Order: sequence, then structure tokens, then C-alpha cells
Amino acid sequence: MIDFGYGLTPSATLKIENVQNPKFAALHEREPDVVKCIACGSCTASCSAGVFTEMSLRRVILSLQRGREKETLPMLQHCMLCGKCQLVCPRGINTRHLILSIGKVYGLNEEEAL
Amino acid sequence: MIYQGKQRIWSEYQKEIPTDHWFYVRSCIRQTFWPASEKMFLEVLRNRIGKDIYETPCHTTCGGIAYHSETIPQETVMTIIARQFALMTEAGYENYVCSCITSFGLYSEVIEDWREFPELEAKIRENLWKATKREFKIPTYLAHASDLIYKFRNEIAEQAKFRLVNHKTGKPLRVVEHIGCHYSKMFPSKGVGGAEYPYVLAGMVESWGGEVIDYPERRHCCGFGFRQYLVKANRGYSVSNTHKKFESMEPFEPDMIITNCPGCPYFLDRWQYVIAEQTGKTYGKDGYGIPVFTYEEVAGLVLGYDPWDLGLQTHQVAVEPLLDKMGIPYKPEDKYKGLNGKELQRPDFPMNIKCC
Amino acid sequence: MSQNVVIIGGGPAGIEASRRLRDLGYTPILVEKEPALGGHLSRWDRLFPDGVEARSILEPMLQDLDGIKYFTDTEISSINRLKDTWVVKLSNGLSAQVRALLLTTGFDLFKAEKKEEYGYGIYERVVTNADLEAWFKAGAAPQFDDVKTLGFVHCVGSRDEKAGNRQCSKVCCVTAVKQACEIKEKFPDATVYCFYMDLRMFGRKYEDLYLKAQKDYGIRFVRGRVSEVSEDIDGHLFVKAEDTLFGKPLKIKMDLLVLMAGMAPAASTQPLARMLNITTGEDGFYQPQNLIDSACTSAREGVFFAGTATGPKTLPETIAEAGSAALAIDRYLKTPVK
Amino acid sequence: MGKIYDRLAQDYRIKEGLKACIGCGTCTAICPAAEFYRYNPKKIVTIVQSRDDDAIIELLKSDTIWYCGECLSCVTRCPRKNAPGLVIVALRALSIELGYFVESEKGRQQLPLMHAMHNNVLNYGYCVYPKTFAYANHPEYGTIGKWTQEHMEDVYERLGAHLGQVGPGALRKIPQESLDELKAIFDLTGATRWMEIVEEKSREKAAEMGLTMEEYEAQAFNQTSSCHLNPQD
Repeated sequence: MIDFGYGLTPSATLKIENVQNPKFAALHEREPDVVKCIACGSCTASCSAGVFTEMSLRRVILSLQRGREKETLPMLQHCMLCGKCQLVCPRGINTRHLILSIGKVYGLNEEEAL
Repeated sequence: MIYQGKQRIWSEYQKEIPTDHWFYVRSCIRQTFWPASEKMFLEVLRNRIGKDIYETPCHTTCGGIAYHSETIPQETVMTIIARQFALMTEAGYENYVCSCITSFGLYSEVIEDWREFPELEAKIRENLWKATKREFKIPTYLAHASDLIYKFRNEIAEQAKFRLVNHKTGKPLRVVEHIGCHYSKMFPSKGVGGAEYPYVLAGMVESWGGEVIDYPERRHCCGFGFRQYLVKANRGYSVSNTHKKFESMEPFEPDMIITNCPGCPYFLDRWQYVIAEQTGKTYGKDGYGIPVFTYEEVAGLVLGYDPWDLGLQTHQVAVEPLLDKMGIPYKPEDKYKGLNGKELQRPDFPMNIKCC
Repeated sequence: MSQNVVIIGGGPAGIEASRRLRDLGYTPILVEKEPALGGHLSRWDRLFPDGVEARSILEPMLQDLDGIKYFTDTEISSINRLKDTWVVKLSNGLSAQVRALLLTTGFDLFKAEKKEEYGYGIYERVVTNADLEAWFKAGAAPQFDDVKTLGFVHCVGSRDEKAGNRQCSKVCCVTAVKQACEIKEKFPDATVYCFYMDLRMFGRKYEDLYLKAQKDYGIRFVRGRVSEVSEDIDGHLFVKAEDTLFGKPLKIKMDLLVLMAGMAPAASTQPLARMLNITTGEDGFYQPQNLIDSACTSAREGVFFAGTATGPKTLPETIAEAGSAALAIDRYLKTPVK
Repeated sequence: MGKIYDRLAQDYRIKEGLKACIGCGTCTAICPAAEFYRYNPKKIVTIVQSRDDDAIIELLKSDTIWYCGECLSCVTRCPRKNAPGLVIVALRALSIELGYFVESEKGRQQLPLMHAMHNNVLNYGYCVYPKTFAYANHPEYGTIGKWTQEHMEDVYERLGAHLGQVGPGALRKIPQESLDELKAIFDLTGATRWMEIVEEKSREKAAEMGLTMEEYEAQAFNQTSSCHLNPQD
């Protein structure tokens, strides 16, 4: 094989052709309301952790739906479960409970523990 | 696929193409990689169809590649283009035909800009006068060289010695057409067939006996990307885009690719070599890859010109399997010779992609 | 004898206005170019937000036409101003001289094939909202048996300068969500996507329908306008959009794609505008005196509007406006000629 | 309404290419660069549209504006008749004018690009020219390309080109008077000034990076860091 000094690069395109997403299905089982998110961003706007970190619950929920949890799960480390997001969610999602369930379903390890 | 649906769209993008008296400007890339193609274009138009195509040695690059890699400002490229138009005007022509898609797109854009911003046109006229003491008229008609081959595709078919048909099975060859982004993506109405289902190459393929393949990434760029190829560090972008196209066309088992833009055939040809040498993957049958042609080369083959006069020996992907399918005779021993049979040392062959 | 009023366009607006004018003691002359009254409503299956059957709305209207002179398969040949009246000649040879004219010419469904990159009329598995309603109405499922993944494309020919329609067609968002739920009932195992730019759930119970679609039907909403559709070797579709909330390009293989064709001005709008010398807006719909409290009155004496002839509207809005138009005409006809 | 934005707004490519963006993402959806780089053309248009000078300056100094391949596929699709690709071209031009391009790895590629293009255009009249298309820098030219270069005169003669010869034809020698006209155009219309800016700023940057100009130029041409690409799944 020749080394040309460059090569094929990975694609960023989300390919969700009817992705079977068992983990998200399991989460949906526990938290039916997770699909009620309308991505308004109120949670992110009011997030105490979001002020100092990348934390964005809106992005976490979306990435779980797209099967891209790797990209956002670490954000949850920063959550302090203050629950402000729950106060502002227009769809009345129990976000604190949702975050805890995400932790359980996606098995955040010790250092990621909430 | 509902063919009539495409015909309906094609009928809505009928471009007016005058039949004669053209001022011809060449393409930097086509001359460097496919010089015989431009020779064939003039041969077909002048000697086969009998048209007046004028060329002056004084014309230059349009500056398009320099402009699209941000090495010259817009005002510079516009003034270079104004100079080209001045040469046309001085030669007494009004119809302007160029051999390059980047040029064609840029000419179209510049003419539009001048129409929309007259003060800009005035500035460029002033620039040209100051720099060269030349004046110009904007071409009445602007065409890409393939528009003319398209226009005379049926005359070419009448003189054809070979067809885009498998001479053993009688089946039409399966042809991928690649248009080149700047042909009609900016101004759909300026390209034969529009932007979504361009007909300029499809029309040639159909009248020469082939069958056009519509594969999912048909519209996708070859990956040139100007600076994305010109700078070695960026070429991963370039090869990845070609790779994406080949992965998408592979299931359709194309026999060949016909291209519009001078750069695309270089990339579609050479990136197959790179992908093969880097990953071991080859497309097409028996590890030969899928041969890529300019439209002039295809016209030349159909008209019965010698493959080595058409410059097919400078393709990295072997053309012989296709020549055999079409039943075109050729002398393997002459492939790598110079003028008048001058013996030249033969090239090395790659490891993973078969050559002849 | 009672006074005649000519109503042009026999859709819901025209029928409703005719009934109201009749109730007010006039003789409506209702002209429809199609073979039957009812307009687009006659081709629709169920209506948002509750899914009531279209015919349960239309049929009572059609059974209540006593006292209305209506002509189907009939076009307007000419309209001329004669003193304070309009002389209307019909293609069937009849003519009428009236003081008041009502235009209820409605809309045309945007021709989805104009959005070439979506491949309607080229790729078999690309259909429109109207095609889907026709299937539902005929009780026939889509002709494809293997529908596992399908999508709805909002704003086809709406909010699109390239397509020459800058306006929002207003009803497509909620229609898409309605149809998404309906098709999910037909194909319970299918994954259904809606590609939207903004979800304009403005009407009563529309937001509830959206919530139901998410929660009960599991419809997946992707915020991004579909950019390109292509066909793979076995005729399935690749749909490309940006998942704008994620910020990445998105590519989904689909078995069926439904284009939500929007509302475009009816083809008859311009010819009639010329006959009557009335104006249309930049968007090609008729221009009323204003869009607040004179939406039914034109700038010309005795020419009135109702329904989608003056821009995209929902069915209830159309029916309500037909009533107001009838009252506006009544008031106009009761004021003595100067 | 910042100064930088106002200057950008003077650019004809902005006048052409930026009406009001609705953030629908049709551009990003089919953008070749958005697939292979960490890149999203819609975000760029959003920033320019914000008219926030600080954000725009950050953009001008970033790698982001150098990812686009200028295929202009985005132009076909935008429902608002915008041209994100042209907005990028305008941003790149301003980044050069203001000397910000040296602040990013991709921007520093302007030096090798400038040298290659100006050399080709001013000395030969072509943007691409066989005698300057070195196999060493283009290994993908392939075994056949290597062969073409090793027998350049013979191969081009065989193909009916007029490489370096007087009179019309492919790769002919373009008359000196014509090349002089190109030079005059370069001097008058800003191309020469661009070369001066790029060389001066690159020299400063090379010194700052502790590199000779040769090292700096070679690095710009050859090296790429992984930060530009998408994470491998």
C-alpha cells in the first residue's frame, strides 16, 4: 500500500436509515415524555451548569434520538440536578427524572456518575 | 424511474445554441491532462461538421482556478475575462465557446454581475483600457464546448463507426455522466437540461447508443474543490468525495464514465488509482476500475479515431476493456509510443489496479 | 323578483356564500369550471385537527342548494362594466347582469414537479399530500407494500422564492402531522419523519395533534428543509437534509416520501383580474382593500372576495369568510345606487 | 452594524449571495465540505448575518472559512436565493486583505497557493501547466503521470499539443505581449498587492513560529492536523 500523505476521511453525515436504537427504546420505556421535547432550548438557557460548561440537555436528548450519545453523554457530568430546567420546560417533561434515567439506561460509569 | 418526467424537465431547459462562427478559448486543465480532447473538438467541429471555430494564440487562462483558490481578487479575474472578450471582439466574433466548466461558470457569473451592477462593468472596462488599451463587447452567446458537441450529436451519430453498445451482446453500455458543478448549478437555465437532470451529456450518450445511469450521488461534486486539491494537505477532502460517488455508482455496474468538465475526469480517474493503492478497493469488473472519458474522447471513439490519437494512453484506468466491449480495434504495442512510432520506455504499472 | 348575484368558483367558499346570499333573499348564480361542485374539499379524505370526514362537511352543503342557480363545466367568457352593473357572459351561452360579483376562485395546489430536486414525476416513490388523500379516500393503501421508513416534506412550493411562492401555505404543517398519524395507522411498524423549517401549529387543537404525533404515534420531527432526493438501484429513495438542531447533514433511505404541496394562486386568478381590472398582490393572490376589516371587498365597485382567492386559509376560515362576504354584499346591495 | 461587516457588505459577492437566511439547512445538507470537515455553511451565513464584528473577525482568523470547495452546489438549492459559497469567497478575500489568514493552518496555505498560481499565470498564461505540475507534489498523478512527465516532450507531441511552441494550439507558448498584459492587469487590479500582503504576513508569521520561509511554506502545503476532520465512529 502506498502512503500518499493523505487519505479517505470519515463522513459526518448522520445516517439514521430506520436506526434500531435499543438504548433509546429502553429510555423511552422508562421516560415516555422524552419524545415530547420540542427543542425549544429553555432547559439549556436556564441550565446552571450550562453557564460554565458545554452542558445542553436539548443536545443530549437529540443526540440520544440520533444514536450519537457518545458525543454528548459526558455533558451530563456537569448536571447538578438543580431542576431549573424542569421549571421552564414548556412540555412539562420531568427533566431531573429523565437525566437520572439516562444515567441508568446508558450506564454512565463512576467518573461520569451524577 | 419515470423517463417521461425527465423529458418534461429537459424540454423546459432548451438552450439556444447558434450553429456557426465561434470564438474558441481553451482550458488550462484540459490542455494539461487531455490535450488531444481539444484537438478532437476542433477536428469534429471544423472537419466533420464544417463549422468556423476561431482561435487566437493570444488568449490566456481565464484565471478561474487562481480566483477560486483566492490567489487573485474578483476585480482581477473580471479584467482578465474582459481581455478575453476583447480578443473575441477584435476578431469580429459574437459567439464565445470555452473548453472549461470553471471558465463557463465564471463567465456566466461575471456577465450576470455586470448586468446587475453596471458600475462594476464600467470599472472593469476602465481597468482593461488602462492595462491593455483594449475594449470589448459582451458575447451575444456563451457556450461550453460540450454544448456544441451536444448540438451536433446526431450528425456525429450519422458518421459513427462504433456505438456505445456491447458489440457481443448488442446491449447498450451503461454510462455514468458527470456534469461538473459550475456548468449549471449556479444558473440552471444556462445549461442544457438545467441543474438537476442535465441533458448535455445524456443527450450525447443516448444518440450514440448508450444508456445513462442515474445513481444517488450523480449530482455530487468530484471533489476538486480548487485549494482542496491544489494543496496536498487538503487532498483527503478531494479523494473522499470521489470515493463517495464511486461507492454510490458501484451497484449500477457502469461500463464507463463520460465527463463534461476537464478536471473531473482527472480526479475520477486518478482517485480510483489512489483508492486502489491505498485500500485495495477497485471498482468495475476484474480489478480494472471504471474508465473515465472526456466527451471529446467519446465522440472520437464513436467516430472511429485511433484510441492512442485520442490520448487514452494517458488515463491511469485502463480503457482497453471498454474498447473491447465496443469492438474498437487498437494496437497494444503502440500504446506507449511517441510520434511516428518512436519507442519510449513503458510506464510502471500500479500494484492494485490492473493496467494494460 | 329577487336580485341576482354571480359567484365565481364552486368550492366551499362559493357554495357557502351562495347559501348565505340565498338566505338573505338573493338569487345566487354559482359558476364552476369543474364537472362538479366542491373544489379541493371533494378530493380530500379527512380534515385536521379531529379527522372528521371531508364529505361530512361537503355533503350537507351540496344537499342545500335549493334557490341557487349553479352551472358546472362552465367558464367565464367575458365580464363587462355597464353603468353600475357587471354583465357576465358564461361559456354555456347564458349571461347575467348583476350589481355584485363574488370571486371564490380558490387556489391551485403547487405543482410539486417544479421542485425538480425532489423528483416528483420522476421517482415512483415520491408522492404528494393530494395523492395520499386520494389513496385514503379510495381506501387503498399506497401502492408499495414494503413501507418501513417514510417522510413528509413540509413547505414544498411554500416559503420558496425559487419556486415563485414566498408565502407560507398555512395548512401544510398541520396536514403533514395529520397525514403522518394516519399513515402510521396504516403502517404501524413504519418509522415516520417530518422535515420542517418551523412547525406552524397556530390553530385550536393543532398543538395537541403535534403532541399526540410525538407521544402516541412516535413521529420523528427533523428540523431541516429537504435538499435533495435520489433513487437507488431498487427504486428506494435517499433523502438529504440538514438536521439543523444537530448541525450535521442527514441522509435517510426511505420507501416513500410525501411532498406537502402548498397553495398557489389559482390559474383563473389573472384572467379574471384582467377582465375586472382588479389587482393582485406580489404573491399572485387577489388584493383586497385591506387584510384586517375589508378582506372581502376589492378596490372595484361591486366586486367581492371570499376564501383562498385572497391567500392561503384553513377551511373554517374560508367558510366563515364566505358568510362575511355575503353580508358585505347584502350591505352593498341595500345602499341605493348613487 | 460593525465596521468589518460594513466592509464585507461592499463586496459584490455578499450583495449577490446574502439576502435573508432562514437557517433551513438545504446548503449544509448537500455540502461536500460539511460531510468531510467539521464544517457547516449555514452557521457561517448566520454569523455574517448577525453583523457581529467580533464574531466575524473570529471567523476570518479561523480554519472554518477555508474548508469550502467552491463547488457552489449550495446555490442551486437555497430557497431564499442566497449563495453561501459566494459569502465564503468574500470572507476569504477580506481575511487576506486584513492579514487574518495567517492565524489559521488552512489560511496559511495561501502562500504556496499564491506562489503556484502567480507563477503559472504570469510566466506561462495558464493556471495549470505541465512544466510546473511536479509529480513529486502530486503522487496521485499516478504511474502514468510519472511516465508523462518523464517523456513530456514526446508524449505531448504524440497527442498533438504544441507545448511551448509559437502559434495557436494546446499548451502553446503564449506571446510575451499577452503575458505583459496579464502582469499589467495584476498590478492594476490588486492581484500583485495580494501577493505582497501574503508574503509579508507569512514572513511575520513564519518568524513568530520560528520557521524559515521554506519550512513555513512546506508545512503549509504538506501538513494537516486532525482537528479539521470528523471524529471516526
